Amino acid sequence: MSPMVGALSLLLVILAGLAVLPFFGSGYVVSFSIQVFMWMALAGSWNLISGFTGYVSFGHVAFFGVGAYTGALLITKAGWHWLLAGLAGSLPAAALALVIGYPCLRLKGPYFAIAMLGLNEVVRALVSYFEGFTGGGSGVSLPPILSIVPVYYAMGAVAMAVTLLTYRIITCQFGLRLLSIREDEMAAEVMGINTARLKLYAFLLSAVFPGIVGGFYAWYASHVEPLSVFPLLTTITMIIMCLFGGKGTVFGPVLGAGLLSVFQELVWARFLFVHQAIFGALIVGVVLLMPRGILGVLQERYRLPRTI
Amino acid sequence: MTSVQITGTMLFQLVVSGLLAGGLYALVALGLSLIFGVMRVINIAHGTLLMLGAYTTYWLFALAGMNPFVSLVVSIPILFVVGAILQKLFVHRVVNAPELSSLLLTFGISIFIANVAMLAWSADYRSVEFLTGSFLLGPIALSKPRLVSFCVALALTGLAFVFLHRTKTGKAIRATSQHRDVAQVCGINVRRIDLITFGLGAALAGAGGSLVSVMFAVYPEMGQVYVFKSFLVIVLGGAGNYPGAFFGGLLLGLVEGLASLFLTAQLSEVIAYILLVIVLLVRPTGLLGGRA
Amino acid sequence: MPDASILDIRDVTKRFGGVTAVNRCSLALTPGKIYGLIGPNGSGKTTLFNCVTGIEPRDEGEIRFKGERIDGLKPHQVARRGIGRTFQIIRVFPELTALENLLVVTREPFETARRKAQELLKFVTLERLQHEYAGNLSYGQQKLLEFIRVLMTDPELILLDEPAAGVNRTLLNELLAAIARLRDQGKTILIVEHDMKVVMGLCEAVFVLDYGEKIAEGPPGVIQTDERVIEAYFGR
Amino acid sequence: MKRHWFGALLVAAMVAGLATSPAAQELKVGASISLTGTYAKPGKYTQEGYLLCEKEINDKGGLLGRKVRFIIYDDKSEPPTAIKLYEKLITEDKVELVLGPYSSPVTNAASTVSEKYKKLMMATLAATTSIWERGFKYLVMTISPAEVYLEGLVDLAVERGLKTIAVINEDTLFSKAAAKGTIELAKKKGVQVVFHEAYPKGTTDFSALLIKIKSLNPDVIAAGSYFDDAVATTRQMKELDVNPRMYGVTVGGDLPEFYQLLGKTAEFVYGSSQWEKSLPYPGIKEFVANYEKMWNREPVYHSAAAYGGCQIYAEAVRRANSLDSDKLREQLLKLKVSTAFGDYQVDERGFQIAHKMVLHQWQDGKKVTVWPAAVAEGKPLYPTPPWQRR
Repeated sequence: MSPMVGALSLLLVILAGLAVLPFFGSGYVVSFSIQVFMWMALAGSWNLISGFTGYVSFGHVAFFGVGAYTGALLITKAGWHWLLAGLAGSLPAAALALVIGYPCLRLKGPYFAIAMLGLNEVVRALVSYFEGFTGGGSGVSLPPILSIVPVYYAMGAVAMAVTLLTYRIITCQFGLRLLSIREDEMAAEVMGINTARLKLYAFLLSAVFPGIVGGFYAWYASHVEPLSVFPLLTTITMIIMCLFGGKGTVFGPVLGAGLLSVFQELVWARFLFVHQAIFGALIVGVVLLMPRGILGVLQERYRLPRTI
Repeated sequence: MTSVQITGTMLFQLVVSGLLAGGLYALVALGLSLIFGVMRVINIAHGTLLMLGAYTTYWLFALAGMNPFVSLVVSIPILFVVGAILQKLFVHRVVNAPELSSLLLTFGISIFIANVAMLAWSADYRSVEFLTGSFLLGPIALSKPRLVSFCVALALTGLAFVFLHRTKTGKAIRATSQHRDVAQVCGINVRRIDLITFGLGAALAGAGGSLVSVMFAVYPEMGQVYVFKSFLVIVLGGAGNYPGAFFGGLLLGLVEGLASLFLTAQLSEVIAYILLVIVLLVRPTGLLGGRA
Repeated sequence: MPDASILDIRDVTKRFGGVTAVNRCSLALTPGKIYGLIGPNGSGKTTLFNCVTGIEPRDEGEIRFKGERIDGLKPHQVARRGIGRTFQIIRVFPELTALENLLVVTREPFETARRKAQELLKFVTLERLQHEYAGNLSYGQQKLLEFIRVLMTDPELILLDEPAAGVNRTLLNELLAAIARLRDQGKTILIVEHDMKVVMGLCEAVFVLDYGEKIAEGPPGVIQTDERVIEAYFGR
Repeated sequence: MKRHWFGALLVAAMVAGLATSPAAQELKVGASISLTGTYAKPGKYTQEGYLLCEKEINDKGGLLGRKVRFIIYDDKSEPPTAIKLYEKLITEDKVELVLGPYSSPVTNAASTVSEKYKKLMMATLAATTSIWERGFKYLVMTISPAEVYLEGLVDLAVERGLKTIAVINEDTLFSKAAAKGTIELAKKKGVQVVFHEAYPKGTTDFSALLIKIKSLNPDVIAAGSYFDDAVATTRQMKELDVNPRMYGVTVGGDLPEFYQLLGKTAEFVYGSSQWEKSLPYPGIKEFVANYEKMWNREPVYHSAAAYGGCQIYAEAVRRANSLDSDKLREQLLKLKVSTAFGDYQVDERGFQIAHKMVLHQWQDGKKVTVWPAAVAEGKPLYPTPPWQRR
């Protein structure tokens, strides 16, 4: 019981620290933290579908982008409060997940990954095309944001929600069943597990949060445009963060997002021109040397429960 | 927004330029298809290899004044070696791993190479001003660089087929792609075949790059669009169906051309995607049949 | 007596491209018995299993389970009606623990399921390894785990695809005893097996497939002397 | 492995800490510029303009008696990165003045940060009107708006009695505004717009677009472009034998690289520019000479705009004798000057109303200013001969 208590109190201390951070940190620190929370939520969401079921969503940023546009349009055209508009970003993201997940989750392996990759490109093209509604390539400008502190808490709450949900899932049979799909879908199906439905549920859950994060991001960035909210690199970044921390674990995405964000911030500040190349090398390194991620390795070596 | 009357001439002109583009897609996609067929690896770095081929041609042209089509004899072997090295160092470790590993690994390789290229050669757009202008056939303009590239692409694709069907190594590659385990049991050195296949795939991408360089700008991220297109071609033609890749390429060029004529360039991508999903769902073995 | 059959396969055909893997195959199983399904390699035994469990939808014919049509159902729907199966190649969930491998498949409340899972683990003497990842277990242990995973859902009909392959003598005897006990509990079992001793010792009736067609059926003793069967196995 | 990681992080953090520790006397000026990514090329010219400005201010004894130091980061041509960087510049580096980044999209994003912290941003390279329609108080514009980039092309077309125009543009903030402005100008002057279509950023194959245009055979083709697409459209017009009587592009046609890449194909192409080194602006000769000395190459308009905007900002600081944003704004709104970059005056929104565009044409490998008449170096070569006869 004692290590459990220790871990819990550590967690509480960290949470308390984060809760008061905006009162001490500079605008830059708060802004940086918002982006770290954003990555935690995104990496955690990706984990829900891909870490658990093994279906690689290579276009997850589509949900983020759709959420961002929803938020932006609700704020500018309908005059909604940003918090509500951000939360509303989850709805079209879920709708998109339903429409695309229903047919595409039947595709296996690389075909699903490529279909998702294409999805992102298509959503971006459509957003650009329906110019009257979305502003096309010039995007949507929002009123300037006066304080980013509320966004800090909102984004933090989403990151926490994703993590708690992941914990909840992993400790119930739903989570085990998702894992069984990853391990051997056919065997799971033959054992009476309705894999199609479970995959769709997981996909929906994993789309909802990027939608919300996107909505908040729109408010935070004060501007959305197709190129800035649908980049493939965002998907890759969330994947690599999740992988680095440990896919299929609770705190893997959190750890991965935190460490890599700090790392990127430092590298990018110091080594201006090589940081992208370093990122590429990092991806190769993670895939080849530690595909299980930090927590995955610890889990295996020290037989830690899946709930770390 | 557009109020263009579509005429027969335009239609014909677009069909022609669609097919010209398609020939190149076919060549590039064949490389991806070989790698995918043999190793089940989607090589996201395929476009980057194409870029390296394009730069090879560019530099030979800019520094030594070499004819870009002649430079194929340099870019093909160079890219073969690059491909083989990548296979030897990295890719072979993920051949039997879940697809996430190979997707990410090749993506990582791709941004690494592209950014090193950017450091070395800057992000500037460069071009090989070799053949410019067009042959005029009445109202139809046949772009010189595209026409010649198309013919060369066709010839190279043909050569690749001859290699696959007539040589021992080529046959071994086809056998491995049809049944990896059986091929192994039959005494084929699968590791060696992987190496050759990746080299060959990279060489085809490089050749594609050399040909692209006479038509479009050369820059470090030029290859990105070709990865998705190539995959689309594979799906249309059927995975593991190499002649399918050829017809898939032509088909994609045609569909893109027509979509951008009747709709807009932006929507042609959407049409291509819808086509992809439908084919995957309705005929997962590709329009021309292949291995599921 | 089709009504009394628990599984009734009628004229089932399955083709792959130009190859007919199962050809107008019919067989009926009476509840509470152990059946064998034998035939040379590639004779369509596993394909037939796949058709029954919905993995590969049959092209023609009918499959009834307890009188109800099950052809056309998805695998999980077939499973939920009470058909469990194992695979020729082991398909445990390697990164789930032994215990989780069992818990994942039931639809019972957690505590009941847990108790049942632990009983089953004890039944095959794997309780010590319940928190070990299934992928880390030995081949034989995985085989046992896969076997008891089928039992977690209490199926009435169990299809076993080569349960004895690669299992050592001691383990095999335990396994055979367990299968016999299941029969005594009223379950119906259909076994694909190459080990003739197993088939002969355990099965009450045997079906023989060759090139996708059923060429013989009957008690093991009779089958062993059937000319067509001998021909199928030893060439014609 | 893990220990190395943390060690590396720690060292990096310390280095970062040292590098940004404040030097008391310096007046810090911050900006992010696209040094990598799509806008890298014009971004580089922008940076060079800023650094020349920094050097000259310091050579003349600095500002308000203090040396100035420019802190410039790379925003990778990404608006979100620019947001983070301006946040860092203002709250961590504690810069006292901010200069704008390169391009409209990035400025659009970055200006929300300066507005939030009430730091006056001198936006040197943003030309899109809509940025000044957001009601920001602390944002001042240096260059002419996108909408008038091709005014010269339309003007010359009208002079020659041309009747039809086709407009294409990259689907991004600036290019769209440029196309929209061109269309409105054309309509106002009685030129019929027969075609308008946007293409996504990153397009390399313009066949379909050009084939459609070819079938309409317009007198004029106007492209709201950046550099890469301008080069590609020009090449492909030749390949598809599209022969308008006049053809002009917004950005790209003015860079020396345009001719370097295209050679003779670039002949007769019109390009618009915010600035040319031949223009009769005060101090322009010195600027060009100093720039060439410092960077070993000719300045282009991006360099001049960055330099000019920076000089105007410095002038406002001197006149206000303060770094207070409200006082600076007051000065900048009433300032009316001409620098090496040309005329400067803004309205109450901070929107540029005095600066003038020019149009040039590539003639025999030289960029010849052909519009407006008052500053023209030569006459436009007209009409453009068909490709087959060049």
